[in-house]
Amino acid sequence: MSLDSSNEPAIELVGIDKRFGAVHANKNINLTVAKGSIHGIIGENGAGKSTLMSILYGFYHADQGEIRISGKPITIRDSQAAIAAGIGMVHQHFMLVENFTVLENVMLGAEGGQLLRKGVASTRQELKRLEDDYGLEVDPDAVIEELPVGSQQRVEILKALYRGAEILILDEPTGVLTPAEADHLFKVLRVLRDQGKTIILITHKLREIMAITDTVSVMRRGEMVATRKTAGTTVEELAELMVGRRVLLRVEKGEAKPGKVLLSVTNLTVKDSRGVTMVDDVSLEVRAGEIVGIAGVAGNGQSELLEAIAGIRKPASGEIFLDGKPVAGVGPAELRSLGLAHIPEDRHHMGLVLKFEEYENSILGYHRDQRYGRGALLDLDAIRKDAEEKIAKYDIRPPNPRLRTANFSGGNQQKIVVAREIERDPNVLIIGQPTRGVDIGAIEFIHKRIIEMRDAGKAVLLVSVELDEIRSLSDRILVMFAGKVVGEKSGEAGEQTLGLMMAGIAA
Amino acid sequence: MSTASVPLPAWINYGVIPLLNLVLAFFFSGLVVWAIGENPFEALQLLLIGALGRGEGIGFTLFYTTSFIFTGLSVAVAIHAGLFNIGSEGQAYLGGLGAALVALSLDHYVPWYVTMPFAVIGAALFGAACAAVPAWLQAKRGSHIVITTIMFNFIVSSLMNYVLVRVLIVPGKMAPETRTFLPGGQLPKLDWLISMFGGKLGAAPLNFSFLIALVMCFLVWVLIWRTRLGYEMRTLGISPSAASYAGIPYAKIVMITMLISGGLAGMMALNPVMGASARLQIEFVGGAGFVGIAVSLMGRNHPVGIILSALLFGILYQGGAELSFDMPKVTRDMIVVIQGMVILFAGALEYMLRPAIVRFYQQAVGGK
Amino acid sequence: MDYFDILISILGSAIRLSVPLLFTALAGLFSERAGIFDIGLEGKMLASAFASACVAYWTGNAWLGLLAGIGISIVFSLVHGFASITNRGNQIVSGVALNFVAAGLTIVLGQAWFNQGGRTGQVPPEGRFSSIVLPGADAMREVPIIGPLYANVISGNNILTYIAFLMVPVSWWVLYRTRFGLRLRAVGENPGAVDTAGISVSWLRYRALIVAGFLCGFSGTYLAIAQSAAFINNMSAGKGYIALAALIFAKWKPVPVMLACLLFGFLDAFANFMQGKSVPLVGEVPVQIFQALPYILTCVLLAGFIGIARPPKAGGVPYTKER
Amino acid sequence: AEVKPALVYGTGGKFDKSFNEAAFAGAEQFKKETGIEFRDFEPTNDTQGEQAIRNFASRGFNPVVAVSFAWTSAMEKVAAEYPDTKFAIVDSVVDLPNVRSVLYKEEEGSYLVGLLAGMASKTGKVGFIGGMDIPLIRKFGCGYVQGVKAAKADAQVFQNMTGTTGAAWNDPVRGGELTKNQIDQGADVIYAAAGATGLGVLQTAADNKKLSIGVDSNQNHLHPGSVLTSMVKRVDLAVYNAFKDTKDDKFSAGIQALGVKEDGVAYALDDNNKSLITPEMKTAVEKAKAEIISGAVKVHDYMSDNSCPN
Ligand SMILES: Nc1ncnc2c1ncn2[C@@H]1O[C@H](COP(=O)(O)OP(=O)(O)OP(=O)(O)O)[C@@H](O)[C@H]1O
Ligand SMILES: Nc1ncnc2c1ncn2[C@@H]1O[C@H](COP(=O)(O)OP(=O)(O)OP(=O)(O)O)[C@@H](O)[C@H]1O
Ligand SMILES: [Mg+2]
Ligand SMILES: [Mg+2]
Repeated sequence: MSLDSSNEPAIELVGIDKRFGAVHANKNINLTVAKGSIHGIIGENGAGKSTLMSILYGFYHADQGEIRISGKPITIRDSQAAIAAGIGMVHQHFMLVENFTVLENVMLGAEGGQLLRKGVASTRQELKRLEDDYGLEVDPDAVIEELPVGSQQRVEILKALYRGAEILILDEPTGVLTPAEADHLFKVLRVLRDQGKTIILITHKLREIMAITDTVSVMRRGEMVATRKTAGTTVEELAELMVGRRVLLRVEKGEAKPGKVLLSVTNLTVKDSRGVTMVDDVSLEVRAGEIVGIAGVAGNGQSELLEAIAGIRKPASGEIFLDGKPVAGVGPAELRSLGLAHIPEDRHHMGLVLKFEEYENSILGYHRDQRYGRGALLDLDAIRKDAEEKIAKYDIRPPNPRLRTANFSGGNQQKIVVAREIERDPNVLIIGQPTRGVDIGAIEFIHKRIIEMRDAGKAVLLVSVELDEIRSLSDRILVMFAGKVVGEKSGEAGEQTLGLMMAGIAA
Repeated sequence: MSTASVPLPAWINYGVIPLLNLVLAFFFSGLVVWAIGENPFEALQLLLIGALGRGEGIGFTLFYTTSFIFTGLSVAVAIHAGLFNIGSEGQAYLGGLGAALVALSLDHYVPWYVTMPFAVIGAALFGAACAAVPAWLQAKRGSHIVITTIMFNFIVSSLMNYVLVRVLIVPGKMAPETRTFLPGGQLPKLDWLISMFGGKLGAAPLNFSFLIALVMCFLVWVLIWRTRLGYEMRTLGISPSAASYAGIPYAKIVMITMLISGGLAGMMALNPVMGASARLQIEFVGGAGFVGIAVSLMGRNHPVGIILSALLFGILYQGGAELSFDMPKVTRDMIVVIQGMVILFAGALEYMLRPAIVRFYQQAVGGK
Repeated sequence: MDYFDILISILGSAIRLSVPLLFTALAGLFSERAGIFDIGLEGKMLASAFASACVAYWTGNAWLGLLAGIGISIVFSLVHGFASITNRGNQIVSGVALNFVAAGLTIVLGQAWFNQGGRTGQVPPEGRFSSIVLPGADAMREVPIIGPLYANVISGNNILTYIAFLMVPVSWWVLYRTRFGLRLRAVGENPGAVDTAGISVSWLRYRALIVAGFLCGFSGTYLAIAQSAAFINNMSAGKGYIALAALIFAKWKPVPVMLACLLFGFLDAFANFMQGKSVPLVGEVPVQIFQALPYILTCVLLAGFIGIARPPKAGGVPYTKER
Repeated sequence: AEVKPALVYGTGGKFDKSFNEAAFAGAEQFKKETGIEFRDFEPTNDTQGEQAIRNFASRGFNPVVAVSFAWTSAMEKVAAEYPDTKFAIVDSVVDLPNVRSVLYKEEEGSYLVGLLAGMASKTGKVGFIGGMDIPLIRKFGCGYVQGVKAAKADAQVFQNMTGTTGAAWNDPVRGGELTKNQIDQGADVIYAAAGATGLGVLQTAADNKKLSIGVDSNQNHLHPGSVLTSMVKRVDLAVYNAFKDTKDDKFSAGIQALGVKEDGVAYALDDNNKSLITPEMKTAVEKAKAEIISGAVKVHDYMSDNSCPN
């Protein structure tokens, strides 16, 4: 109904352009969103979706371009102006003060006077009303850091509604949600839409787009490449628009020939710095010549599991065996010498030192290796030669080992990490999010390398929040939920089954 | 558009920008001189003549430079590992005790060149010992090293006070200081160095420790950019998370770095204690540890930069002393003001001019 | 003199010695709660001591002196803000720089203006905050226990002392009961949340620094024209750092800040008292041990042996939106 | 002979109302009498003395006078480098043929003011606050105690030192706190021998309506009615004599010890404290003065054996 009921535009973006230093994040973007509709924006990591929405919300300033709300051009100098114009945004990374209560977070910036007392009472009332209207239930006196992410997101939505948002932007809201929580969110969004609010939903999950949006726009590499009515398009078309060419949905790979157990984990428990149990009594095995994938919604303990196996985090209890040797509590340096390689989830913070030159990063973690120097000294010539060889083999561009790593694009940065870890010829390879923020060409390349490792008889443990990636690479799939392994399926398992398991519903 | 990530060539990053920051620091310092009713240009002239005009002046300048190289290196080594060591002052002070104990026990028996290596070790050990506790607190307990090193400056000051006032003082003497070392506990003056350039060292205390300082610069350069340890330090300094991924042990590197940093600071004591006054005096460091912060920031934490900026501060210190003599209204504390301005403009405000320079540069090269 | 009199005497001294710490630590509370580390408290204290002494000396008016002390302290705060907020410089480096500027400038100007080795002239009695005898202090004196406590500890301080202790509940109220306080605490934890709520992070932090400068101005003024009658070289003598330590010890909360400052003040007073006296069994304790005690204690506190303190999360990190 | 006199102060600053100001007064008097200009230098920290002394010597100044024991080692070095220049140092001994070392018998002056303190005290408790804890200051304290006891044998004397570094000369806040401490313990006359720190002592005594005793210069005028007297140490004489003797070719090296007899130390009596010193006190102190000169009273010199008999 919404689609036909109003063709009047709520938002028009005209010629928006934005650079971050060398990165051209938004290139001359035009976008129109109809009032009372749910508009989806999809695009790969780094396509510029968040940037565009942050400009609309006054968080960033466009270098060029115009914004019109309900047909009227306005200048959005800061978020205050955006809020005044009826725009609310739920950010990809929550903007909550963690040691504040829900109430304080909702009030912040809309306190209703110099003193808090009056505002507190009226906010409490208003929260109650919003809860009744939309079923957005949270305890106003709960402290944010003690709430589950789902509830935290609800607080973000409440914040926007409390400020009277008519236009609501949600930036990848489901990344941290289980399918059930996502369903609940979508229900709320539909209610909002039916009350005449306009919603922009950013995601790169095509399924969600098909399920809830009225119209959808696709971004690629900073450009707005297409806008479609959701009813009139298909998943295949959107995928192709998104990456700019036909997408291979499955990776070619042969039968696995599992050999002996190279990595095994028994009853592993890991706690975070606050003492919260993140990995709860997990046991698993990875054999030579197989890829074991770990599926799960982000934040269910996969990262901590990987870090514990890689020796970065000390487990609270349990044992880890590398080729039969107990290694729990052993540091990363020794693990590497025992034949474990680790491609970390976050290349910017872990895998690379962005300020280093490329060749310096090509030895990160292996800098104590005999090949790279004698005694206490490093042999820079040897290191650079080695780096050049990897650059050639992995087609890293530009092929310059003296270039600062920050100046490589995301895909090439990931290749630097992959080359470093795979070229060491490890027995066990553990990988987190191998293709996050990487373009499709590099994805295929990296996937091929991973399969080659398996075929060469290595044990591979893979963590990814992209279910498609897990399904196309893994020989076996373990599903993690709330720190526990809740089930195991073969690589052929259906999306439906896995999704339910990820929500902790079925096993 | 943000300009922070636009790359600039090295000669701008390491040449033009520090120079402009320095000019700003001097401009504001000049304002102060002007405000108290003196001519800043005349003051600058007096300062330069005082520092570089005669062989003796140069000798004093290089004497101060020597101290600042040590403390500058000390601060720089720590910064490379991401640690801000404000404790060089106290480390140098305690280092003096190490050097003095060696000199006092050996000067009767052996010539200076036998004493020297032991004194270097003694000074470094004591300096390192002073850095060890803050380092341990940072490494194991996460206590902020900036605060703990400041605290240790005070603690060391009390300790040295006790040692000098109650233990090492020469009975019957007023001043809390040790006896004068015999020649076996003194470092020789570098007359030959100045006379090579046709000057006369005179009474200037430029001494052998200047050469030790230069050697240390080279060793620090090797350490930071040519050794595995240096690689680990730099990794930790830029990205602690990458360091933990790479298996670089945080606590160990923090400890080692701070011990090296403290050791370098401690060696600074050789210069005044064994090179100049031939005795351990109360408060002999006289702020050189703090100057090290400015020297390191100004010199972009690189040994070559540190030599240059230590020379700059050497000129300031010597020239400042002469200046305060000829222009009594400009006391030597003016140097502290300049030092503060340099830290402010070269350190805290280092990015202030960058956007303008980026724009200027892009126009100049006809960039986008 | 019996033990009770000694205690009264030491307590009185502790109050006097903790006042500058209290003002400074509360100043630090505001800036650090807003996410700006302020190692420059020491310098601010020194600069304001100098300014207040100069103005009080010239005008013979203590309140004008206070105004000048506050003014200069705010100027220093603004420079700190310009470096660390506007230009996103390193907050610690900026603070260290300002400490040097203050240390040097006060002596250079003092020497140029007064020729007394960096000291200012002796401020006349009208230019000082003298002690106030509270009503009934003399009458109360004879009452056991409470009498001397009231007459010698509570009464007989100067107005700034009472203001200092009044500032504790006021700070608490501002932080926890006003909009400004809510926003200030938020910006120290997550500036992004404040920014997206449509509040300017920079202006909020600047205001926090101005409040810090305001409070710190009192501490310098207290040193120069309440506790003594002139500015003296380096008169802050590390009190800014001790205040910082008290702030950490107090886990960035107003009332504990007061208690921590009183503790450090007490240590100092106790050290003064113990000087030259011998302790049974030990003999005369070297005064240096007492001098070092606050610093040693600070290290012990920082080591977390008395509970780990969680600093404001965004503290020390300049807020950057665009990399 | 031709003189080009120079003067290096201690770190308290030229107008410290005390020690340095006295030195300055001596130089001024020389200038007034002879019309000869002098140069002076105010080091603001301990490291500057040596360079200042050397600078003067190397620029042909003669004589060079440095007041303060802090310049002892500096003088030892520089005087050896410039054997033809005449030097004088106050409060310390430098054993070189071209250096005159001027010492004062502070114990004698302190004895006199101690006597007055003892007589003026109503509580029978008096205080002493020293600057840096060095033998020189103990010497003040020792003579003072002896004087107090001469007036009231059962009097109690509280003694405190401000600190153990040069900063102790410049810490009126601590000086004030220590004074308050002593007042709380019952002291009603407090003698400050602590340079600029003493300003805090005198201030606090005045604030609390107690008596104080100044040092070095005549400080009676600082808080009229509150400063009982001052132990005047005639540093001006040392400076004046060094300048004058050089001019008259009468400069002699070696140690000069100035006591009550030489008028090197004295108690101060002027309009500001006239009302505080009763005729009785005046008689007693003048008598003591005569006895010291005659040798009938011996005041113990702490530095002779590094100990104090009482
Ligand atoms: N604050 C910033 N400073 C500098 N560069 C930025 C900033 N924010 C984003 N970028 C860059 O701009 C480009 C677009 O980023 P943006 O966050 O808009 O992508 P996105 O489409 O939201 O990706 P994702 O799906 O990963 O959230 C990327 O190359 C990114 O690195
Ligand atoms: N932080 C940075 N600092 C400097 N230059 C950068 C930075 N990030 C990216 N660049 C430059 O901007 C260009 C675009 O970067 P971006 O990460 O958006 O690439 P991309 O188009 O996503 O490529 P890929 O598909 O390989 O990830 C890169 O080629 C790189 O040179
Ligand atoms: Mg995004
Ligand atoms: Mg990319």
